[in-house]
Amino acid sequence: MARIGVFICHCGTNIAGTVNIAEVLEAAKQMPNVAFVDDNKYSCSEPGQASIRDAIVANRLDRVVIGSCSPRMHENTFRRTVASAGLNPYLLEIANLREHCSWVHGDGKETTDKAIELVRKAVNKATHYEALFPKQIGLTKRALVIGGGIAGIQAALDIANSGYEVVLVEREPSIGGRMAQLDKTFPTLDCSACILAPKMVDVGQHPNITLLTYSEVQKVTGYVGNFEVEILQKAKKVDHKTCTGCGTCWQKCPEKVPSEFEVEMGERTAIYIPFAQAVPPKPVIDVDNCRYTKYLRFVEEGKEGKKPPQCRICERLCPTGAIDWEQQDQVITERVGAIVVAIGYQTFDPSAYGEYGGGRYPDVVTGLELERLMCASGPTEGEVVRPSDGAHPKTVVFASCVGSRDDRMGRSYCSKVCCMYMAKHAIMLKEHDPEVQCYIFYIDIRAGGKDFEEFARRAQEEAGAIYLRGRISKIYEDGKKLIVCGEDSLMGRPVEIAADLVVLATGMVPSDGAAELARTLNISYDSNNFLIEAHVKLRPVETQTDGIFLAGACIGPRDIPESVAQGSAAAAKLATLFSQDTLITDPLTAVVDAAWCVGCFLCQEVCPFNAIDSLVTDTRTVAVVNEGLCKGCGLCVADCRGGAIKLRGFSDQQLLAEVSALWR
Amino acid sequence: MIQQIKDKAKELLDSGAVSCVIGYERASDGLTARPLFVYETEDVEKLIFDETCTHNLVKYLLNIKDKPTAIVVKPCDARALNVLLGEKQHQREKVNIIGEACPGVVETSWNKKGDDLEARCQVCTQHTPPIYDFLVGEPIEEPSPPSTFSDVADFEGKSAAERASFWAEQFERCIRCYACRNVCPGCYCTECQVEQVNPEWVSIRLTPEENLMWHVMRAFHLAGRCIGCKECERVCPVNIPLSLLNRKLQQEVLALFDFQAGIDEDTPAPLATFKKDEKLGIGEWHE
Amino acid sequence: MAIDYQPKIVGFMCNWCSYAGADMAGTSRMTYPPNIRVIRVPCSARVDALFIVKCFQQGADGVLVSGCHPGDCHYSEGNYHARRRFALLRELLDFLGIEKERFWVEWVSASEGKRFSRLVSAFTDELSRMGPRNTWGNQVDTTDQGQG
Amino acid sequence: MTPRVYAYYPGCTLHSTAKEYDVSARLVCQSLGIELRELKDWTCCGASSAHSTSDLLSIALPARELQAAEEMGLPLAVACAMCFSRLKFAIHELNDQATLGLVSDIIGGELRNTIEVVHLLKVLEEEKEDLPLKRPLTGLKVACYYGCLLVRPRDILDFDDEENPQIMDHLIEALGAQSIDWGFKTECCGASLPLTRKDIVLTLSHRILHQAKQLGADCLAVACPMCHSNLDTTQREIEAKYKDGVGLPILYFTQLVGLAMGFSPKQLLLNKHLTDPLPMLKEKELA
Repeated sequence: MARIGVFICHCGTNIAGTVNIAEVLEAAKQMPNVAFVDDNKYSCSEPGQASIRDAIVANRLDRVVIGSCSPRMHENTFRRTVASAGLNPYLLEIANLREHCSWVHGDGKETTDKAIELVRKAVNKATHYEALFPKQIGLTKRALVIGGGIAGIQAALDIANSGYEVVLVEREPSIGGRMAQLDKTFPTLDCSACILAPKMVDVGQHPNITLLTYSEVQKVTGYVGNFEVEILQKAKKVDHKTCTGCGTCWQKCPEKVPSEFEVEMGERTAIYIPFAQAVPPKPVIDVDNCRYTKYLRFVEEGKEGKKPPQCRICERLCPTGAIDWEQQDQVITERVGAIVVAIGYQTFDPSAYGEYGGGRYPDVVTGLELERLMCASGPTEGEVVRPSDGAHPKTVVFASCVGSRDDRMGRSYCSKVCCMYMAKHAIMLKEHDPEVQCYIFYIDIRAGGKDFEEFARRAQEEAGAIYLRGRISKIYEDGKKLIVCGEDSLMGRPVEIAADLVVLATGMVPSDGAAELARTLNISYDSNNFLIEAHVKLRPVETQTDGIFLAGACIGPRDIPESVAQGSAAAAKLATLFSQDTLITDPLTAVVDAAWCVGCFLCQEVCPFNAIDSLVTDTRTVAVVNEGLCKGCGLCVADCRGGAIKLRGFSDQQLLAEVSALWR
Repeated sequence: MIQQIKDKAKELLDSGAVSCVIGYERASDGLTARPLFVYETEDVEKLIFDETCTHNLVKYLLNIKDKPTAIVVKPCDARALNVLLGEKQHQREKVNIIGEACPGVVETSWNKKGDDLEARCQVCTQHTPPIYDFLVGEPIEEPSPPSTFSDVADFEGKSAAERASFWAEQFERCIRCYACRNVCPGCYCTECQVEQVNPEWVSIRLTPEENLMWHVMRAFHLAGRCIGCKECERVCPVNIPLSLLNRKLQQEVLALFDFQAGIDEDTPAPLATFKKDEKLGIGEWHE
Repeated sequence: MAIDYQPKIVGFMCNWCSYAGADMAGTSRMTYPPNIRVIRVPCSARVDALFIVKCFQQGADGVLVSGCHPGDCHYSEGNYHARRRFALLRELLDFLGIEKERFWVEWVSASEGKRFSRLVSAFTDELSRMGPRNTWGNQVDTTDQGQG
Repeated sequence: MTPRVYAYYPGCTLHSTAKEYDVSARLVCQSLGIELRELKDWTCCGASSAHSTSDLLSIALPARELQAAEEMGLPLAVACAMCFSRLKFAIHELNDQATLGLVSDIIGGELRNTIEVVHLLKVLEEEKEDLPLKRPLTGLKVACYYGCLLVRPRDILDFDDEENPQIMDHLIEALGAQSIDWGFKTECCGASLPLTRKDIVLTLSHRILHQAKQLGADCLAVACPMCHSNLDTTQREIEAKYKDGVGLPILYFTQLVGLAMGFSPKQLLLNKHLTDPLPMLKEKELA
């Protein structure tokens, strides 16, 4: 027989103002199992808590019901109070007499009646409470960072510098990401590579960082503190231990293919490093294009006809014999305690815009392509020329919001960086060639950021860029010119500009495979496939899955400083997690009664957190809850026909007790 | 046709492929059928199959999970088997399914054999088992589906008050013998919730409301799983039209989720999955 | 029907959105009829269909289940499952003589205090209009589940 | 395989200013064994005026044609882009039950809105693989011009890409000719403005002709009588106004198909155009 203590809080007049406390106390005395009742002016105050503490001890109470404000407000406070009296903190139930009663109903009998019912409901539930004990689980103080762009690099460095081991996974042959492709950065016009390269080198040399390039995360199991990650290491066909990165091989390789890094405006060889400052500075062999691997495939598949040449020049020239044709894809398994996802973005593919030529006109380029054209280390060594005929463009027109703020393309969001990079391009083009005249078709100039507005003005005032408010309706070729038709909505008249070069300010979209990775990690993503943070304002770098953090443009359009800040933020969150030696799990989880489980595994099908494992007993296979993964939502509990799963703190019995307490 | 079954049963037992064949034999009234468990080859001769074989034998399979067993199933029984396979109650490789192409069975009771097809057979649209290892007889051309839920529609014609009092009267009679549960292939919990005392979902008091609680529990636990064999109704000693509840849910599951239980073993059960964009008439209140 | 008829309402509110929404109604002092008794659950998907029937059996005139808006579920998918479960249950209850109007499943977010108070008011009005529900024969004498 | 029988709605222009379109269309279809059955008692589709005066009228007029086709129980083939557009819009509007009811009352008799409307361009394009070519149009550079009415708005007309349509190009290529890739396929030609704002028509038509000329086209292929008249009849004025020799024959795609299939210029009424195509065709030894 339980001994329940009921404590009613006046909350000054917040509750006492409309609820007759005396009546509630009287009624509470009559309730089953109630051994003690008392009231407080302010239960949450120190004296209030003290009186509750003393009453528990003095009256040997084994359950506590507090009628006060919402449990969302003070549940933890009062759990501590109860615990300080030597009682298990989970033997507390709160009746919400303020938010759900005194504040929302007038001064009158029915308000007090409701208060009494809420207390009886709580008492009934508390009767069925049992002591609960948090579990302690160990944690592996190693981190996995997915994505070697600036956000991932920052996160990896910060984590490594706080003394924890980091595994950094990048699917390209080098880290650096999009930032490495940029020429200058707004609004300071720093050379992008110059500020990025040192960080890349730090990553490559940091004793705490294991860098896995040319790799992809394949499978993730486990839970916070104890993830097991399968990483696919694609075959590089080059032994990076012996390779010195001397460069002979990629200088001599005869097979030329379009370079991904140069947005296919330049070429690379089949054995290659994507760009000069690559980290690691060691090549991989692109087996789809390498002549020898093509030959090997040809022979293997026993094809008829002329065999491809058995080139192998790289192998012959390599001074350290680092070429390894035997090397195969392999799966690496890593145990980590937390994961940072920083898989970044890619630019929108504008071919969907038929009115801009849908990719038919060589001299209609994207912002990223222009970056490469302007970059001193780019395919034209920084000489800005028309892809079609190599001529120097004098009139350049920009189209903003290509794949942004355009419902037709299913992209209603603003990509945030385009306004600024168009301004940057206008300024840079003027620097490259004073004769250049830029026209920028814009919807709005979004320059919200430190020194951004000034920068946009500079584009107009110093670089003389002409901003036209309106969308481009059509682009067509007229001889060597591109005729750009659009509307100047401020002048209210159509305009036509004969341009030499048109730049499409393509927006940011999530990287290929973002959704797949999200599913692998069991984190959520939105309709655009951007990853979703735990709370858009208050938990911007966390996810709903404990131990998995986010950073950078994979969450949504971000510029470089934001991505860096988020990389650091994620690292800090992760370090906070790692600062504990064990993790305390919330005991309010589901638990399976093996005796009642029939092993239909409906629970496994419905669980959003893959928290149900199967356990083979002597006779049967039954479900068992992984308390590290269980979030205590109770979905499986309600779906279990056999009533074999119980949700601690919200068991069928406890909830039924609440229901049956009503309207007595 | 019967010979086919006998031969198959014999072959399976002799080869040791199965330790038991579950089928039908003639009941002692010489008229109706009853379940038969064949362990010895000589008993194979007792096997029958005809329009009197109404029972759904799949239920018995639950008791012999571990040993390889062969079972004679009608199309409806096969659907039940599919449900159980989907719910991991059997390992497919341990069950040898002797499927019967079935034109329908007739109303029978002790010493009585009607001429008309059972109601469920009159609306049946599946005359060849959706799953089997060995098919007895030729696959039967499926008739075009009639409107199978007229009974449900008729009942919905009544007013809410009429509906409530109708069930009140029905459940007044219920004696909670649980025959409906025990015969149902979908009911196999180790301890049925209705008999659990902690929590006590249903009190043992035989009031219409407590009884209703039980019957809702039964019907809802079968939502999206009931294959409409109507065994529950057949065995009810006080003739409560139990399957009406199941059929209502069958109809809704079909209408809302376009799902029929037992058609295959892989399609996820309707309550085990969802579509993000479906509305289902839920959450539509606006100020 | 008696003028002073007061419908009895049970509300199952998910802890993360709807219960918080109800709290919000409180903090912003948005009044609504006192007929509802809120039971706090972690997620609308925690609510077993049988709880609803139990409520009616215990004498409730209406039941309101409320969770996060689709897509906002704290557990990412709970309310989607709840939606399916209760869409079916609603039909079954109606079939048993408990009109659909007596069982509402509505989404309320943590910020929608106003929506919550209006929702409860609307529900209460609806139930007052409908009057006492159809019972299944005699009302049970409700023993106290509290004697655990 | 496309249907071989269509209900056929020529529309007003094909019986008057665009006779050559009608004649060539019928010739080609006939010899391909595609039967065009002209609607009985057809009326104007509403053209460019109805929808600017009364929405209802602009639906009711084409609805009569749809009704007539329903009675014949045949898909409705249309040659005029304007008619095509109006009919498609009508179908779209009539998907709304209320509108359907209203309109059926207005036109009298039953209207089910079940008819599929197809443009002849699509019909012939689907035949392109097996056209009996007697005189392939080798060496002929054609600028395919679709105009607005055929493709916009895409979600209602559902014909081809509104920015860079391909159907006519594919057909023309199939004839052995070369279709040029250009950006003016769906630019406006001035539409119904020649009587009210000739200047606009001249400007717009000039841009189109200029481009085509620039890219070395020998002629334009069109599928719309209105486009045809704008581009064909204005050429002298344009040349005068812009001092720009843009003279280009404007031919209906059906005429080009006919030409390739070996019909004589006379049969195809090639002589009816203001800009005479014959000299150009003779020079290319295509006539």
